[in-house]
Amino acid sequence: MTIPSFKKDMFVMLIFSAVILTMPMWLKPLGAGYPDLLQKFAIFGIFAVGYNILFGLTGYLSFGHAAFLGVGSYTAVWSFKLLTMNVLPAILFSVVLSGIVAAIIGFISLRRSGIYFSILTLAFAQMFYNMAYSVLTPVTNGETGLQLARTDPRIIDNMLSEAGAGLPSPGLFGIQMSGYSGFYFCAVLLIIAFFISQRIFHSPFGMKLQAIKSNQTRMKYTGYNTRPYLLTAFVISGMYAGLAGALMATTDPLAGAERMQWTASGEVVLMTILGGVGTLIGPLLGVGIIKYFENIFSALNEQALLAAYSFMPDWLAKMMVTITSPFVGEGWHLTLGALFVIIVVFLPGGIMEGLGKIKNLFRKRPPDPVEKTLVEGQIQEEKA
Amino acid sequence: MDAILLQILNGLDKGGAYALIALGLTLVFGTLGVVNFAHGALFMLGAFCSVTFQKLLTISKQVKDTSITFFDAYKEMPYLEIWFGDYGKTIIDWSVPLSILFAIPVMLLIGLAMERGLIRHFYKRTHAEQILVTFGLAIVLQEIIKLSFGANPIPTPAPEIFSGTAPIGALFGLGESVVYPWWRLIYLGFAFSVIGSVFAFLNLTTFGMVVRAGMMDRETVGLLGINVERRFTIVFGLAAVVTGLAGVMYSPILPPDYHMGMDFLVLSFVVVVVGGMGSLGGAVAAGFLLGILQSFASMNEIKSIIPGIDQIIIYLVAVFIILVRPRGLFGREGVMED
Amino acid sequence: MSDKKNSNGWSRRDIMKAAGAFTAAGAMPMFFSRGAWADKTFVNNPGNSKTVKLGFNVPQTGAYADEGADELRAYKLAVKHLNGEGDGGMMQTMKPMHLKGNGILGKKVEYVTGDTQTKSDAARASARRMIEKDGVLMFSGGSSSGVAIAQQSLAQDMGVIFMCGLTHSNDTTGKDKRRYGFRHFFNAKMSGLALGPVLKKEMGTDRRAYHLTADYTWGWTQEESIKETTEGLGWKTVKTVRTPLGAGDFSQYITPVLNSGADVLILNHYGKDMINSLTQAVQFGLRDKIVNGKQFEIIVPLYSRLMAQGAGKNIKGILGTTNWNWALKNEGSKAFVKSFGNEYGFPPSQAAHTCYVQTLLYANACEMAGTFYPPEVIKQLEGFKFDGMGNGPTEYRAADHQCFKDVLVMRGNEHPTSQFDLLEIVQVVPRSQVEYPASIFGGELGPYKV
Amino acid sequence: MSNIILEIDNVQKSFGGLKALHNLNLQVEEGKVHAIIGPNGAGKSTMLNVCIGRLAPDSGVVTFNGENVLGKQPHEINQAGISRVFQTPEIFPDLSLLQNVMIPAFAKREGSFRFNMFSNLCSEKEVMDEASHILHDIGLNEQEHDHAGSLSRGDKRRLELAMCLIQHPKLLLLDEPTAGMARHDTNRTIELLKKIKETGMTKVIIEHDMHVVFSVADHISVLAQGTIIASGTPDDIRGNPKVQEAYLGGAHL
Repeated sequence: MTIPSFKKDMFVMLIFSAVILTMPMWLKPLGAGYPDLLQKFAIFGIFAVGYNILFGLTGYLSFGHAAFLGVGSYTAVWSFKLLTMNVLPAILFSVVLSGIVAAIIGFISLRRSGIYFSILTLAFAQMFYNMAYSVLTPVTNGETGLQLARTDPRIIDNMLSEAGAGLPSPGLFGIQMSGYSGFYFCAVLLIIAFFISQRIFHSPFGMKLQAIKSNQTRMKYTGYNTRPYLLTAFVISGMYAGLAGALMATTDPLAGAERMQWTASGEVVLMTILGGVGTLIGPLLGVGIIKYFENIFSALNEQALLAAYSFMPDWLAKMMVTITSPFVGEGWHLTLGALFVIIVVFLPGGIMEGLGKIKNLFRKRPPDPVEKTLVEGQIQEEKA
Repeated sequence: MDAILLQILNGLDKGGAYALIALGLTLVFGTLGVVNFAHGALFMLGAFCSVTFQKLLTISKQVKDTSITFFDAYKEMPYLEIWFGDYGKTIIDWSVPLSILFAIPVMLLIGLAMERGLIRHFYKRTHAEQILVTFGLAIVLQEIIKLSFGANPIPTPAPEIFSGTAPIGALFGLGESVVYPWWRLIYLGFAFSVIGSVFAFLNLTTFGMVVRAGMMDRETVGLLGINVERRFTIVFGLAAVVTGLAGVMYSPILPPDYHMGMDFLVLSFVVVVVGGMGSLGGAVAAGFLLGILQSFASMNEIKSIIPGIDQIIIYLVAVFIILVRPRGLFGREGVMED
Repeated sequence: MSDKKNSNGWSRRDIMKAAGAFTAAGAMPMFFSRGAWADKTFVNNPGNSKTVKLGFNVPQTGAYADEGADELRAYKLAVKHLNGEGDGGMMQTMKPMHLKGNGILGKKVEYVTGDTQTKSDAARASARRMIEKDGVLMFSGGSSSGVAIAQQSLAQDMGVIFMCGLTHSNDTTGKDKRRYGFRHFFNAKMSGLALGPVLKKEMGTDRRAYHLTADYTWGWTQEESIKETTEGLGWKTVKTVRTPLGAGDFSQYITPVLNSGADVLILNHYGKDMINSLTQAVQFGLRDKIVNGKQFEIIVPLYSRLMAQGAGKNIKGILGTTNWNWALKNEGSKAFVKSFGNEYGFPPSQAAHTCYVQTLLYANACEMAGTFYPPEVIKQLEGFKFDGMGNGPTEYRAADHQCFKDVLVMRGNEHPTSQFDLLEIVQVVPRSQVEYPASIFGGELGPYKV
Repeated sequence: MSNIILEIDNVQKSFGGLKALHNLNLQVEEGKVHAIIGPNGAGKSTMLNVCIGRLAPDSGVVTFNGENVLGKQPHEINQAGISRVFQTPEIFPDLSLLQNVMIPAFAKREGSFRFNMFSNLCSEKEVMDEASHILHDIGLNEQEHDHAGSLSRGDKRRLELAMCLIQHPKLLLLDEPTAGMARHDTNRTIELLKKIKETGMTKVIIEHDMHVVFSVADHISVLAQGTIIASGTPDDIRGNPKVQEAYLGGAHL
């Protein structure tokens, strides 16, 4: 549990940025190197990194963060509809508005802790979802989702120029937000988001949040007013979610209510736990696994399996297809569920902690106390 | 007036279902300290006990429809009917109530297997990991059901004599129009009796007393030299049976499908938390309270004042109660508060 | 520059767009550069490739998974037939028919699949994977209107044709219609128009109707359409009540019906909601009631076989409409049912039918256009008149991309002869009775070239 | 007579029917070590809980440094200068020893809330040095990067003491600092307490171990049934027959 130096942090950032920005290359062989999924990786990465600031540092398990994602998306689309197709105002409004909503929900929900807090956040998110789906249809366009229309006012754009024949699409001073340019835009924001998260983790503020998670009673009798700390963390993670929501609307200008359903909140919880709660990189690994399953595994069909087994003799290939096909395509949920169980059974603490423990196993002898300290220090550093 | 009476009945009926589902969840919460996201799956498995039993009873001789050649169109004739005539027919008709006998051992086995095989290794792990493993388990279970039974709901009708309505209004001298389905009344009675038996079991038997003591203070009970582990296993089995039976009896009202567990999962958590962590009575009270409020909120008179209130009433009430009473209705301090 | 998609997944169009974007940089909004290239370049042009890919995006998880599975079966069958394998199915009966059984325009047809999860986001993500990664020329499928509309607008954005699967909302070819989206399935308006004469005959003109409506756009459009029809017959509408999606237990919405004085209950629900609400309405004894001296009736305007299976015996005697049914005796239907039945051992559902037909129609339009260039293909589909696809003479109306054809009014079968014989055809309502002017719903298709 | 730093005036507290504190009056002089002894259930911990804002008394006043502390939040009371060592160690088990002491150091420097999320912990040299230093003082500096949760019970208590000491509180409340400790650990703790005594910090210490009490206390009060029955120097108390009667049961000390 050494505190990483600023220099080391910068080194990690450099590696991280390189890995993220080269994703289109190294994800290609895995079949995941296409713009939409890359964008989703980056966007949900931001969502999970932000969620981890709340859950990972303070231990407060929110089951309602999808609400902020939804608020961010709707705000962004409304900004496109009313003002301009430029993404900057959309993102700005989304982050601010979701921050405000998070402040309100957080202020109320943080009056309770533990499962009572979880259920309060869940209840708020479900109310948002149910209202957006039905009664608030004039604002959200209900089931269909809020879409752009050619006839939208777009005040700023229309002041500058005449409307074109087709639907406009969001852009950043002429850079398209679909395709790879959209991915790089999201990736840059992910890197910034990750940087901020790293700063928070290694700041006194972050340490105090961890202390709240570890022993909130002690925090209070040590002279800290814990509520503002928790609320700050809640609002920051809500703003991250708002940013992610805005980016979803930016890369694909449609905002649907189901983004706010409890399953969507649950997804980010699972991503974070799967990768490793409270580790910096872990949530991103969780995002990678779940989104990969959802998009690539679900698309494997018998045809694709046959192609994959083409090196085998025919009868064996057919047998393998029969054996494996319940686990891919429409069976992707089954595989994902089994994966959750396996990971949590064999890698306690999520992938990151599991990796550290596996590494420990390969040490030849049990480490003596001084060495143990060093090893643990290392693991912590790796976590960080 | 009649409308209000009917909504009270609806609310009680719903409340009975909510309370039954929440009862098992709060037992597991309270004694084992496990956040069980696979609880909804137990409800679903219970409902599918009723489906499986019905399928077993209706194993049929297939009489092919010869007019169609390019696929297997046939009329089914259950062997029970062929062999036992009207008696066979009656047995099939009664498949849902009869499947209780089938569901009790099956759900008990499932519960014991789940606890022994997986859950018990997670007592000392963090809530986060409990959520992940039980959620994963829930997905696996529901996908297995989907592979075996498909995704479409499967009708499991109540016995013919209960398929109609009870003329409650005529019986109690109220309006003629006050009628209520027999099966729903039976469900309500069933819910009451199961809840009653669980309470009696916990309050009147030594086993139950140890369990209740365990809910208060697990470590102390462990120190008394009582084999807590084995009792935990049995408690989980009991919770599985109670939840499964709730599913069995609900299957004529809601034709079972593989996803129904997830639909009830969030609701059961809300009910348990509104009732207060670690309180069985709280879960039951919250179940009925939410059921009745939901029914009233759905009345046209109320919906016309606050549109959409019926969609959010449960959550609204949950927020209100948790804010007014920090630990739900009857929760104890320190349970699941960190 | 070749038109072929280069290796890292950039289509030429993307590159040109990006390049155009950079040159047109500055504060100028993006839509200036849209449609700026007049030549016939388009997304995922197969060029000299020997194969073409189609994308089948169906619900594989969630409530409509079984329907999705049936759609997928139909798509696979259609691909088989297009490639000249199997017995050819409706390719034997379709008129006019330009398909040659050698793929599309001589290119062998391949397909990719995806899971919509019946969620707009997931469906669009899956569709974008098909377009961006797999390079599909057309995608199709779905079991919900919200999802169909979401995919249709994506199709317009990306310039790839979307052939809708099962979607019944008026909005799909009404206010949310798109140039790149086509719907073969019928809609709520047509259900209403088709039900009208049958309701008049069966239930008379003096009825009082109570609506329970799923509280989202599809439910609303159906409620509106049915109400219009029934009020046109002289029926009174007692009340329309919105129920939350996935309510599960509908008892609190059903009990008020008992005392409302209504003698008809109309369930504007689909899928699980409809199975539950119908099952429970029957449990509350509504079918046995006599109100206003008339037998109480329940109507389910949109039927499907899976719903009939889920509701079991409660479906008996209940009226509704479908797009198609396997029991139809016309040549096209017989050929399709035979082909599908031989392949899978059971008859196709209406979802399977519409998906199969959509695939064939797209392929046929490409053959007619002689190119895969979407604007040309779209022009062939618009106003295309055809027959022998199971619904009698049919037309893809150019103004809103809605197919007009006969609609079936069905009734839950009292005495089924087999496990598939759940619904019986009451009447085949001719196309002329279900037509309506395209202008009533508004909306605009948008440009051919994007 | 020097300043009275803590004054408990006529405080009452009952739980249900049970009177935990009954007309409790206590004065603690600045710079002194004031020990509270008394049988189990006498209300000693309840008294401390009232002082730090964990419990609200039914009536009475608690004045610290001339200010009423009742109705204040725990963190405000701490910021005013009261730190407490709990009976069961309240530390941050998931953090390193160093971080455990850095947290209270930050509280002292920055107050109850500071949004300093962009400064790096490594750049907080001053706090780190101070924390290292105090860990050295209590002999835990070698484990400063270990998780605090892995410490022995005795070490945890000493760590908690260090966490309080780094805040330089005006008043330190110690709730049975040696309970459940081995003799060896107890002696180390006594040494530590004596060392602190030299700094002139005011302390209130609850203790059962008379050996500890008589080694460190300047003043002893005896609490029984929620009220003070005797108060005075160690010698006074040792000779007070009332105390021997009520509490010590006649045993010779």
